[in-house]
Amino acid sequence: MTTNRSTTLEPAAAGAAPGEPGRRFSWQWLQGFAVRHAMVVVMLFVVAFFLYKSARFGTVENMTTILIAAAPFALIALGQTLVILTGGIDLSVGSIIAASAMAGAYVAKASAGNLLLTVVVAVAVGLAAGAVNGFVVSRMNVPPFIATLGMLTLASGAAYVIGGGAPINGLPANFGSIANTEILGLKIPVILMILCIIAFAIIMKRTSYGMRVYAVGGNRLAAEIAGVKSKRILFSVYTISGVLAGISGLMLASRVISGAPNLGQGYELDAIAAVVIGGASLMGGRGTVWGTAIGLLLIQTLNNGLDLLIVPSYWQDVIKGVLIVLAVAIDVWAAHRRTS
Amino acid sequence: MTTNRSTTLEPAAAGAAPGEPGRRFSWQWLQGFAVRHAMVVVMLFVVAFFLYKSARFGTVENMTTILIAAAPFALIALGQTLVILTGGIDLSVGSIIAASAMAGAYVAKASAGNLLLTVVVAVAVGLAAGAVNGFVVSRMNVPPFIATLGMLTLASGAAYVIGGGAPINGLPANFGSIANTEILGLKIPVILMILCIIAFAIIMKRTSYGMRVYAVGGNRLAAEIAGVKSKRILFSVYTISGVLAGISGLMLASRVISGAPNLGQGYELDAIAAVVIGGASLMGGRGTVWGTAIGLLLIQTLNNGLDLLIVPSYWQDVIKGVLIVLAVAIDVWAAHRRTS
Amino acid sequence: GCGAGDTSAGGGGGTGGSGDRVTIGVTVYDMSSFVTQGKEGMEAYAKANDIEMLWNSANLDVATQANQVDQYINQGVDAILVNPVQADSLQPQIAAAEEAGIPVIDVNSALKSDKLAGSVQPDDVAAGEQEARMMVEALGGKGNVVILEGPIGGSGQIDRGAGIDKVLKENPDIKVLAKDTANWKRDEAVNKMKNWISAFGSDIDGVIAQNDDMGLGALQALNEAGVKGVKIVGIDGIEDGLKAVKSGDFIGTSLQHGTVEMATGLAVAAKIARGETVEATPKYIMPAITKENVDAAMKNVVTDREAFLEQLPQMIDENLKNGNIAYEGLPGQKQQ
Amino acid sequence: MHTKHSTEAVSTAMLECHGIRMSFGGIPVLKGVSLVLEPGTVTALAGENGAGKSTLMKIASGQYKPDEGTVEVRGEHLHAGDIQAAHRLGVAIVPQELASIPEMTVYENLFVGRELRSPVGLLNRGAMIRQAREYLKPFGLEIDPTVRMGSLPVGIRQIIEIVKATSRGAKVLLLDEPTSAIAEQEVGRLYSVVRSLRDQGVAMLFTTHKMEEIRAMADRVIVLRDGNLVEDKPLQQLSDDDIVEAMIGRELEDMFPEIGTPQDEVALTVEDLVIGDGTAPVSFSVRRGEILGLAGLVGAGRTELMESIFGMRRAPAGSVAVGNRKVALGNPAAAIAAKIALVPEDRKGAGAVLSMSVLDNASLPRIKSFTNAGWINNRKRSGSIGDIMKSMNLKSRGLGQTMETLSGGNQQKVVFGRWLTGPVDVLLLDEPTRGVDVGARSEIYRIIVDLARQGMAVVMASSDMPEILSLSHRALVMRGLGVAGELSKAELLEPSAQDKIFRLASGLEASTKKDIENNDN
Ligand SMILES: Nc1ncnc2c1ncn2[C@@H]1O[C@H](COP(=O)(O)OP(=O)(O)OP(=O)(O)O)[C@@H](O)[C@H]1O
Ligand SMILES: Nc1ncnc2c1ncn2[C@@H]1O[C@H](COP(=O)(O)OP(=O)(O)OP(=O)(O)O)[C@@H](O)[C@H]1O
Ligand SMILES: [Mg+2]
Ligand SMILES: [Mg+2]
Repeated sequence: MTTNRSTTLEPAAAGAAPGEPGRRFSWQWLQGFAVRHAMVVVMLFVVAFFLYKSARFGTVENMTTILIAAAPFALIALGQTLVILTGGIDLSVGSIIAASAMAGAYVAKASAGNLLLTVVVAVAVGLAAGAVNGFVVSRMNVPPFIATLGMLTLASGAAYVIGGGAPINGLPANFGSIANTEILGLKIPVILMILCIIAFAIIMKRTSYGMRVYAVGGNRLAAEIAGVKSKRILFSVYTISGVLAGISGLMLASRVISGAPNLGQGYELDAIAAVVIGGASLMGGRGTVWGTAIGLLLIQTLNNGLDLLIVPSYWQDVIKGVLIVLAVAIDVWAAHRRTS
Repeated sequence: MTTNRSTTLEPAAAGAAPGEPGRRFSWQWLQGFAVRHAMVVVMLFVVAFFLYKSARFGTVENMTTILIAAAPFALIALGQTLVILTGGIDLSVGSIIAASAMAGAYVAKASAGNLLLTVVVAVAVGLAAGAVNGFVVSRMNVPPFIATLGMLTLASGAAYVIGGGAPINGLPANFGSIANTEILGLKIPVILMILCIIAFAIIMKRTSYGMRVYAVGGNRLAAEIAGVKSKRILFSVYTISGVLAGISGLMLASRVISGAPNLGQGYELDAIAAVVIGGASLMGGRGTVWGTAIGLLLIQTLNNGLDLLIVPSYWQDVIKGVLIVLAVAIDVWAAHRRTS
Repeated sequence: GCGAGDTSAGGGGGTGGSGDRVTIGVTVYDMSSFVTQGKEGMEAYAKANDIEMLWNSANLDVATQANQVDQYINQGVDAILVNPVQADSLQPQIAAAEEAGIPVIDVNSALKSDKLAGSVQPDDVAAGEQEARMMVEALGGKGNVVILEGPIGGSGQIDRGAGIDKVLKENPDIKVLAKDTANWKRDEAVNKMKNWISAFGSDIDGVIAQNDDMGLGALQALNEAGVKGVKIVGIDGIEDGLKAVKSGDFIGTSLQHGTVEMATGLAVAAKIARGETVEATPKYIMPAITKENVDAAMKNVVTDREAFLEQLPQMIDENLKNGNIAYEGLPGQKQQ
Repeated sequence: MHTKHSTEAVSTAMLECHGIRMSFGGIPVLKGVSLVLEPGTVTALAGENGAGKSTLMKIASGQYKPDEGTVEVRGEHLHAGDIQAAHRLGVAIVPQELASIPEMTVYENLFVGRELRSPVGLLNRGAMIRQAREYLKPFGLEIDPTVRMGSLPVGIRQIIEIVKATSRGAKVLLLDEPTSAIAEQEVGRLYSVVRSLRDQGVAMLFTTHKMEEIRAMADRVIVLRDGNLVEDKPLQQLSDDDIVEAMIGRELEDMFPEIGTPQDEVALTVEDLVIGDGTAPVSFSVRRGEILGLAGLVGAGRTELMESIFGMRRAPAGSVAVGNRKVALGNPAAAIAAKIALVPEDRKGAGAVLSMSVLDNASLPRIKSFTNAGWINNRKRSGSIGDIMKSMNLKSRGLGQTMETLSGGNQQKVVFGRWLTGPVDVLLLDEPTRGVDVGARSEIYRIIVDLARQGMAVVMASSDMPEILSLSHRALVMRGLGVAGELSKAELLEPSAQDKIFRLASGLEASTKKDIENNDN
């Protein structure tokens, strides 16, 4: 590996800068905080800029707009976080979204709007795809990149097959209610997003499962010697990632009341980016749910803000590319400042 | 990391292999051989299948078609191999292709077909982009995934900017000669591909530069203690990857005599896949140029063969996904067989 | 659905062979709904006219399409029908085909080349003008619009865009607040539109979408934001688009009926391959769809598919004689 | 900042450190350390775990940038935190946590950075392989230089690391616990290499926790305590007790506590366990309260044996039983369930999850006992882990510190101590005191003996003769992944014991090479 944003003996990280004494015992914590902190600061700058540039940015409507846009990404980014913590990667979430969206749409149409069945099938598709990933990685020892790349092409192919190559239109209206129903002023996807973030934050910090995930990613052999059933852990994270992708796909399809076989294309990169921006290491063992949440928010805020400023999409790409790299660079730099 | 296709005492990876003293000596070699071997076998099966299914597959014309199709991928896959050997990843090659293609096309049109200038500019664009990646990764310690993801969006944005959002058409005919000229019956891209594969195979096996690339990927600190200038090595591999992407982009544009801003989209995944199928580890330090070449050939053969059998593209995806995973699974299994 | 591939799978192809049977290699830019719809029409026509169709999709990649053309040339097909990934590409491949004496026909989006044996093109510029006119009318020549475009640089985006611009230039009181791509996608259009609604609130009077999917995305965004009375117009006449016209959510759309257009392309290719005389470069002028004729269109596109496909081959041959290849018997449509 | 003239003043010095201060996140680790290494001298750097030895060496080799102070190599100022510069100036280091490249072959590891090239400029692998053999000879390592580094046991990797550093023609050689994983025989070889380098005028600084090594190699001893240099004298002027006292700030009661008497009940039964294919099956049993020592040369298979018992590697044949319950082979979880515990030899690779905190590492094996329905009870957890680590007197800034920032010896304490939070019937110790300082070591011995007294059956592989001789009730000597012989307590007490063990281990003077060839067929 070449870089690392958490405590490390690497000279790169050990950096310079005299640390001020008297901080005993909080040192380690400070660090973890500092890493997040830096990204939060960047985030605040971005927000401040948009607030200053566009009167509309700060409105409640716009905030909800950002949240709704963020929701489907949040789900897959959470799954991705777990996978990346184990040192893996899940490239297939994008097409799992497509597959489960198509499956859901297909069932909804065929069953003339049997929502329960629709939801069950869509999620089941995600679960199945994830489970296959998990099996191939944990039992057949296929490198995650290949296993999930295979699933990427397979699932997107499947998505087309389901619709016979075409999107599924003319869906029963109630299909839309899955994503568009509001509960206490919040759309279901947004609620799901918030609940999932909290749930996973707790799981990863407070349960033995979370700890095992970190352990397997940090040092699989050591984890096994400590009695962790690493194969099961690996299997589970890919399955979870698949399920979340399934839900995400259903939400996306339901929102626009149609199933498109190219739905979610390339979402995986944004999801992985969110995780890495959040401070996770692709080598595994390092990263947090909160970090991911912030990384995600940063990306979504940029998408929204640049649209508000009516920046042409290809300039948006240029700007986003530069900003994200800068953000992480600052973060890395800050992390090194703090650690030494 | 979660899987591993080379010798190791890790039970996880070495399967439940009882270590026998004697074998240890020949392990390493046996393995390297076994790994390549297994994939070659798979390859042969695939070829045999297509030969049997399609009379056209075996024809000289078709072989050249495969080679021409493979060429642009081969170039970026080679660059990718070096990057991956250092434990990095280069997601930006796809859009660097687009950027340099557009730049080349733009110059060709503006200069009314000044080929030299065209080539220089196109390659320079690739070099610049690669160098930026290298700098950001090696000096700013930004994780390669983010650094090159940033470049991905940036370069593809740039590609659109160059053409003002439109493809560049109506190019001077001689622009086509770059890729379509034949020398001893072989098109220039094919010749380039063959030369590059040989050149890099030699560089990686027979020069100290190659050895140091492996070292940096295998254990950066160890390499530095041994006096290897790891930052320079890192910088160099991303730069090389960029240059090769630049050339690749020029070839693609020249072949169809037009520059499209979405050229090369998603090529990076195929390139990375080729490298990993070839037995490289994304954790760095392991992989070979020949492996990449075979991985590449496998993918290209599938693309071509399935087209010949007129399999609908979405079924092609399904099949390709499954086959690639199977191929690697067999390979992994074979590697373990040999090592234990 | 998927059976389609198998039926036309000619086991590696091989020149059409016996008597009048012709083999035509088809390469399409992607399996979009348009193309899928078109494939049904082509299969119907192929069956009725003893044509072996070799079918490949380029998945939006120019290079892949170039390979597929090369492969067809190697296989020595009787004609090659290209629905290009990118306008004005593939010149070397076309040249190679000509050398091999294989006619190349482009359909749906143009390949600029003097070596083409035929060309069946929709008039996207006209379609753009048409939808813009509908909008101008609906707004009474005055108001603010946003424009949702196809993938930047694609011929669809460029030509439909040109048509829209032309009309808007003639109507200076129509102001364009924003204009950007949503890549033909509904889910992208929702978010893009939502953000624009944030930016302009209720200033938006109309949405000109370069296809129905994006228009429907915009519709969803407007509903979510609870913004009422915004006029939306699209192009293509996909099922949901037609429904929207019927329900009044769309002021209208333009029917680009892949079934007809693509099949016509195949027809032209076959006739050229057989050396029959045929108008080699007919234009497909998209009929405007409004509340008046939406029901008829719905029949042809969705509800009465079988019947429509039944009489399609013969209809196409007549259209080629009469001139208006877009004719499919909709109210207000002329055969000439 | 030091001035020109001061460097001229001691111009003969190979390495000079002036007032080195270093702190991590505000915690001072080195509090102004100065030392001078003269050419052709060997200096021992002693100190407790966490005293700052490795940190000092990392600074001297350019890995870390000190907060204050300067390093000069042969009068030239070393640009702080610049590994390459240090390398250029002729500083070589064998880090405590081995810096080998597992994916590369032995000879590539030896030559990377200074590859041998043919006139054409291409690599001359043949020559490198030949050279490598030459380099390895003095250490009697009959390994094929073309095997993957990662496939070799720690001991051997460490020897190769030493070879790498010593064969570079470095002027200053820093050895951070070079012998922690290698057995007597190889250590002996290291001595001779060190001497020959000293005669060539190389200045050497090495750390170790073994008194006899200091005696054997050093001319001068420097002692660090809590980041201060508390002792710097020629060896002759210091007795072992002086050194120990300087290190731990108090006198040390004798190393090895009295071992108890084993009970009759058998705790661990190993029957016909084959640990490498084609090798002789291993059978033995250990009673409750008994400490069984495992002696042998590096590569004898002690680690293999332990790993097979614990299920880290699936043994092709044989059985393992705790009490009278058979234990499923090849499944560490099952072994743990059967109350077997393993302290592995390769701390970094197999022992600790470096990216996790002390608390997490320590609670991982028994996490179930700290959770209800999967929920971690942090109070309970920090409580009992805290106690254990206190009893091992771990030097860390709280249980939250990440393992990788812990000193080597302290990491070892965590890896050992984590098992003691729950019931253990069979304790497998592979080099249990590897890299542990004298003070801590005597504690660990005390703990081992206590645990045995409480009825635990202990199997202890060690390359440290005194450990085997004075701690074990019985000792098995291993060779070529089989048992070469056994010594009873009585035999262990005989003065000839050490010699007997050595002869068994080396197959009565047969070379390692032979063993391995025999195992082949
Ligand atoms: N990168 C780091 N970040 C934070 N603390 C560190 C780091 N490296 C070392 N330390 C702390 O500095 C102190 C000294 O560490 P060092 O490794 O120098 O001890 P040592 O003398 O080598 O001990 P041992 O004999 O166990 O190797 C320890 O308390 C350790 O926790
Ligand atoms: N000299 C050697 N050359 C090559 N391989 C060796 C050599 N010594 C050991 N090995 C390999 O290492 C394995 C045993 O290593 P292991 O570490 O388990 O032995 P050990 O007795 O535990 O040594 P240690 O003293 O390091 O604990 C052997 O099976 C052999 O394959
Ligand atoms: Mg140390
Ligand atoms: Mg051992």
